[in-house]
Amino acid sequence: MLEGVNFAVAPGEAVVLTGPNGVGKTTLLRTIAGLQPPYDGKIVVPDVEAMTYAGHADGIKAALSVAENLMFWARVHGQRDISGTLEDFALTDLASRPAGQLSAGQKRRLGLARLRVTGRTIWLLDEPTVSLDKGSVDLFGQVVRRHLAGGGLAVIASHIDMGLDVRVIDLTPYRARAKVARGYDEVFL
Amino acid sequence: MLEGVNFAVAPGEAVVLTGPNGVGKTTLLRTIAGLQPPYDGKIVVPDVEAMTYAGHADGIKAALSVAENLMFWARVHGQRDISGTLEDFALTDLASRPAGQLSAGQKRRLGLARLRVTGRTIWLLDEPTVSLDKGSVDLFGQVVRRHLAGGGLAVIASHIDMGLDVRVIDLTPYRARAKVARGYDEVFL
Amino acid sequence: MGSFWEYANPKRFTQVVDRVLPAVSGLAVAALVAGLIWGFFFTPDDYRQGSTVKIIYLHVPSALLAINAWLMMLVASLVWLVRRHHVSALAARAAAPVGAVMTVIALLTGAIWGQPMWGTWWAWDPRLTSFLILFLFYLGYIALWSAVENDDTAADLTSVLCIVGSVFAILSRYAVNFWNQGLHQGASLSMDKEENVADVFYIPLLVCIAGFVLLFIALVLLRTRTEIRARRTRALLAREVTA
Amino acid sequence: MTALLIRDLRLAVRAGGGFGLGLAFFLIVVVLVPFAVGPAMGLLERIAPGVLWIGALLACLLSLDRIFALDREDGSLDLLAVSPLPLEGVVAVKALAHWLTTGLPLVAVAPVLGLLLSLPGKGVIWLVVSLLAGTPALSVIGTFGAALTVGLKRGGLLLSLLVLPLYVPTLIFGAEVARAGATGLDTATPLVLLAAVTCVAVALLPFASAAVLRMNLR
Amino acid sequence: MTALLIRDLRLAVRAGGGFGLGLAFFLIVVVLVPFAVGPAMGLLERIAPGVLWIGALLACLLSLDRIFALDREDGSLDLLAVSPLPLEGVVAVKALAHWLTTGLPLVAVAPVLGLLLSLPGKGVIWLVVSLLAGTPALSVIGTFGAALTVGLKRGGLLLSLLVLPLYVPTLIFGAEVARAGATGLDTATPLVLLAAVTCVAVALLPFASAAVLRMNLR
Amino acid sequence: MMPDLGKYAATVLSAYGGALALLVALVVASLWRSARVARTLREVEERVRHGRD
Ligand code: HEM
Ligand SMILES: Nc1ncnc2c1ncn2[C@@H]1O[C@H](COP(=O)(O)OP(=O)(O)OP(=O)(O)O)[C@@H](O)[C@H]1O
Ligand SMILES: Nc1ncnc2c1ncn2[C@@H]1O[C@H](COP(=O)(O)OP(=O)(O)OP(=O)(O)O)[C@@H](O)[C@H]1O
Ligand SMILES: [Mg+2]
Ligand SMILES: [Mg+2]
Repeated sequence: MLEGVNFAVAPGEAVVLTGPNGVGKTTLLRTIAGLQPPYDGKIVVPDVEAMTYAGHADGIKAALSVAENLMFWARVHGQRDISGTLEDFALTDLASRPAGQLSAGQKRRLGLARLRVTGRTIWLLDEPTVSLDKGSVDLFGQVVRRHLAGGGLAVIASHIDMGLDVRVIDLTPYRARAKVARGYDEVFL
Repeated sequence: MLEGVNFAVAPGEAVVLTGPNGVGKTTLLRTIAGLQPPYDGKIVVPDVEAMTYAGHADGIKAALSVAENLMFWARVHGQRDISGTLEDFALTDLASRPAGQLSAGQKRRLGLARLRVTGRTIWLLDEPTVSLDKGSVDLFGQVVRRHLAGGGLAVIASHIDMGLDVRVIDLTPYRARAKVARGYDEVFL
Repeated sequence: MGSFWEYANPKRFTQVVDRVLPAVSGLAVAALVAGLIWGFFFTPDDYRQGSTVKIIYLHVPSALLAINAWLMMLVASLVWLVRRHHVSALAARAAAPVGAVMTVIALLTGAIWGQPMWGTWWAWDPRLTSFLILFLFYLGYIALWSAVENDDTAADLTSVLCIVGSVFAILSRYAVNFWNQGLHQGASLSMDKEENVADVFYIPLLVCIAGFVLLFIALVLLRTRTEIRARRTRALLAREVTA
Repeated sequence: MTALLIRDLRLAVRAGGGFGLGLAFFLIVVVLVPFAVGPAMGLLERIAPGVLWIGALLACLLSLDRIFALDREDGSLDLLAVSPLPLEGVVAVKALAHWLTTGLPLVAVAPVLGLLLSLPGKGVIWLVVSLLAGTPALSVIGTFGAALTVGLKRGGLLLSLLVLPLYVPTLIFGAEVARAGATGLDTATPLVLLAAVTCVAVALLPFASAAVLRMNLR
Repeated sequence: MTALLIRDLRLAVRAGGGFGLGLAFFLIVVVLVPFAVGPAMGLLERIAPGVLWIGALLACLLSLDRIFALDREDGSLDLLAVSPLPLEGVVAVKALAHWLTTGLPLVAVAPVLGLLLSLPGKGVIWLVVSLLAGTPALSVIGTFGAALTVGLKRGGLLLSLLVLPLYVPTLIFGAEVARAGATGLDTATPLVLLAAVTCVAVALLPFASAAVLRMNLR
Repeated sequence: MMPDLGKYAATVLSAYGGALALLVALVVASLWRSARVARTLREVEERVRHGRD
């Protein structure tokens, strides 16, 4: 984990994490999401159930169609209606295409569309705009803004300016520690 | 394939292809690389052996170290020395780390480093700067410029301005055809 | 009358099929009905096998066709690879399920026949075994056709499979022969008159074989035309999407 | 939960993840055994129940690593872990999907293949019964093994080694039922034991699998 | 070319792609068979050569889909196709790497496992000879199947189905050599035939595989 | 009319029944698919022609 990073995010707010490659953005986001244990320090999340994470891997099945992929995640989170989300992400025309045949940017849009159907309020986004063209970045910016306006909250790691007018935390001064050094090894220190 | 696209690239020159997601940049590059047959039209490459392609997939083996990965591609192309390339892409410190443990941007740098060790003159690059931080983008820009200065040639698909001062071809007006419609089906029409 | 290869044009082929198909299928039905009725109702029982000889009218023609359908596919595959005539690739594709069904019929009738004759449904006799292997080849071939999305790639791949498969099918035949001496009858349609079945069985059998062959031709023509039309539909749709 | 089951079944059917593959493998084993051991009639008959059980077991084993590995690779497993579904449920559904796509088809084709190996009619019935009672255990145990090895470098190898000893009781009782059935001996005792193994496995192992999966995902 | 061979061997050892997995599978088959067919002594002895051959064949079959699939997924195969290496060479090296990581280890452990199945001493020698002569054919044929199905949706299933009938001659002659060796019969004829099959396969199939791979990569 | 098949009646009849059923199924399936494909082709051709004018 990063040393000395310290920040709090309020509802309706977003922060963007930046920093050079390998500084630990992905690691930080995964830790917040509870996908790996913190080396040190504390992460306070009011409601673990309110978080959702979108990382480098999109969780998309090549053999299923776009609609089937999205519908699955919607149903896992107890939703049923995906048509609005498909529209928001300009995927309606592609709905019945197998996800394996999508172009890189289309695949990414599908991965991001998943966020909407989870119905969750805390979004942890790891380089969400990779491979997206400018139009899609704007589209996604709008979705995020609407999400924030609705009381949502987002932590975004990105190298690219997304056109969001939000707090930017530059992680460059902090350094990622090697992952081998995890909490439990403290007893031996 | 795209309809009506027509361009020529001279040695020492680079072109950047842009266009919205799904317009067919990847398809065009793969066709030039000879990885799929052209639907129609002609692709004239003086020397097929002079081309190399770097796409969304990097051809990196998670179980091998950075140096081993690079060394393999170097040897396939008859080179033996990779230390300069490692330096150029700021990978020297990571040389012995298994590629599976790299961060997204580090992995991308490794994928791009492969271009250098092929010793080939025509580079076909599909969104090379995805996941790279600003420093790495500059680093890569320099590598490309040096490549061009040495008589090389590059066709780059990208959504991001790479700071290269080159011709940009916007593919938006052309539309990709569905892949099913290939030349040979004409007998059936 | 131009060259034979003119018929390799899909449109021309379809026109020809439209014209000859009724005649061929009519003949096929006539020969089959005649042969099977003759064989089933008007032939005596064999002194050893009793009424089970009647199975021969189904068993032998289907077994013959099972093998010859594969041979036809092999030729069509070679034609496709060498001259790239779409009709021959599609004809190979159309013939495979017919050949597979013939193989199943031969296996099924053989197994049913085996129960009273040899006291078992199945034995690892060389001929039986090689038929099982042939059936697996058919399955693999059909599965490969349907698994590959691009039609021409599928044609290419299945053609190579057919050729390699033929070599290995022959190897298997010898291997199986070497491995086990069988229970099964030898070839009785051979020139060697001593070994032949009596004429009472022989003539209706020939009629049945003719019927099966005609049926095979009719089915392959019909199914090839279907494949051509399906391809044409896809090509039109694709052009519509992009135009 | 049903969404997950449907997705897994769909994936299995479309992408060939197990369904069919298991079947094909079963068929392969049964067809090849006579070539390997020779055509002697009495011999084949004697080993038929065992061969069929081994075939079923291997067919199961083959598709185990797909239970979690694919979901792990494309990030779905992480997303499922932070989803509202309880992990125990996820694991149970995965095991069920595995059985439906592997175990059940095997049970269905076993009679035909039994015939090929000249298994007598009564033996076929007991073979089906024993497979029906035993294959669920194979799937549940296998899911546990898959959860243990998910994300490991040499997962496939380890998985087979870990699961192998766990499969032994099921195999012994299952093959015993089939063998006793074929030779007309008493099948009640091994069948009860087989059922007991299956019940215990189905009732308890999903919890262990979920616990192990949680450890692996941390 | 050697670079490719070294890389493939390294990957196999590090990532468990075949090496070890094949061995483990072989071991599993051999260990489970006695449980499945029952403990009768004479029986095991008679089927031992066949069981070992089946085990070897299945172990081979198992690791086939890794020959090209992994390289295809991460883009390496495309890059290799546009590299200066001839595709025939790539295919041949892949088959060789597969044999070195699967066939050869099997040959090495076969004697030990033969002992487990109470194969007599002379039988062990012939078993090893037959495996040594036969497993290269298995790898080459398997590479052809893998090249045919690379990039297909249901590759794994199809691969097994396609390769199975192609394996039959090798298996028959191989098992025959081992069986004849164990019972003291003449082994020369089947051994010559086995060697012939292997030679034909090794000499011709790489060209077919490369052709097929080219069609698939187009 | 029916010949006397003796003790093998079941055998012979099941062989004929099974084989003929398979043949009929093959023919029916071929015809059915042929008709369906022909119909869709006609529809598509119709549409393409209308789209043109
Ligand atoms: C599943 C089992 C069987 C299979 C796969 C099978 C397969 C074949 C094949 C491939 C032929 C070759 C035709 C030729 O080469 O001319 C054939 C012919 C024949 N079979 Fe079978 N057979 C089976 C069972 C039986 C049984 C049980 C009988 C009767 C006892 C039988 C009687 C014959 C006869 C009389 C011929 C004609 C031989 C000739 O005229 O060439 N078959 N069968
Ligand atoms: N399993 C691991 N063992 C050791 N080091 C690791 C492991 N995984 C990642 N690292 C290292 O931890 C550092 C942080 O990686 P992380 O993926 O968090 O970077 P990042 O900020 O997301 O970078 P990027 O912008 O390139 O995505 C990197 O230097 C990486 O090489
Ligand atoms: N196998 C396929 N079958 C049908 N359509 C396909 C197939 N593969 C890709 N496509 C479609 O072809 C179009 C062009 O895709 P391509 O990957 O070339 O786009 P791209 O310009 O590279 O986009 P991006 O910027 O998102 O990477 C897309 O609409 C895509 O959905
Ligand atoms: Mg990252
Ligand atoms: Mg692209």
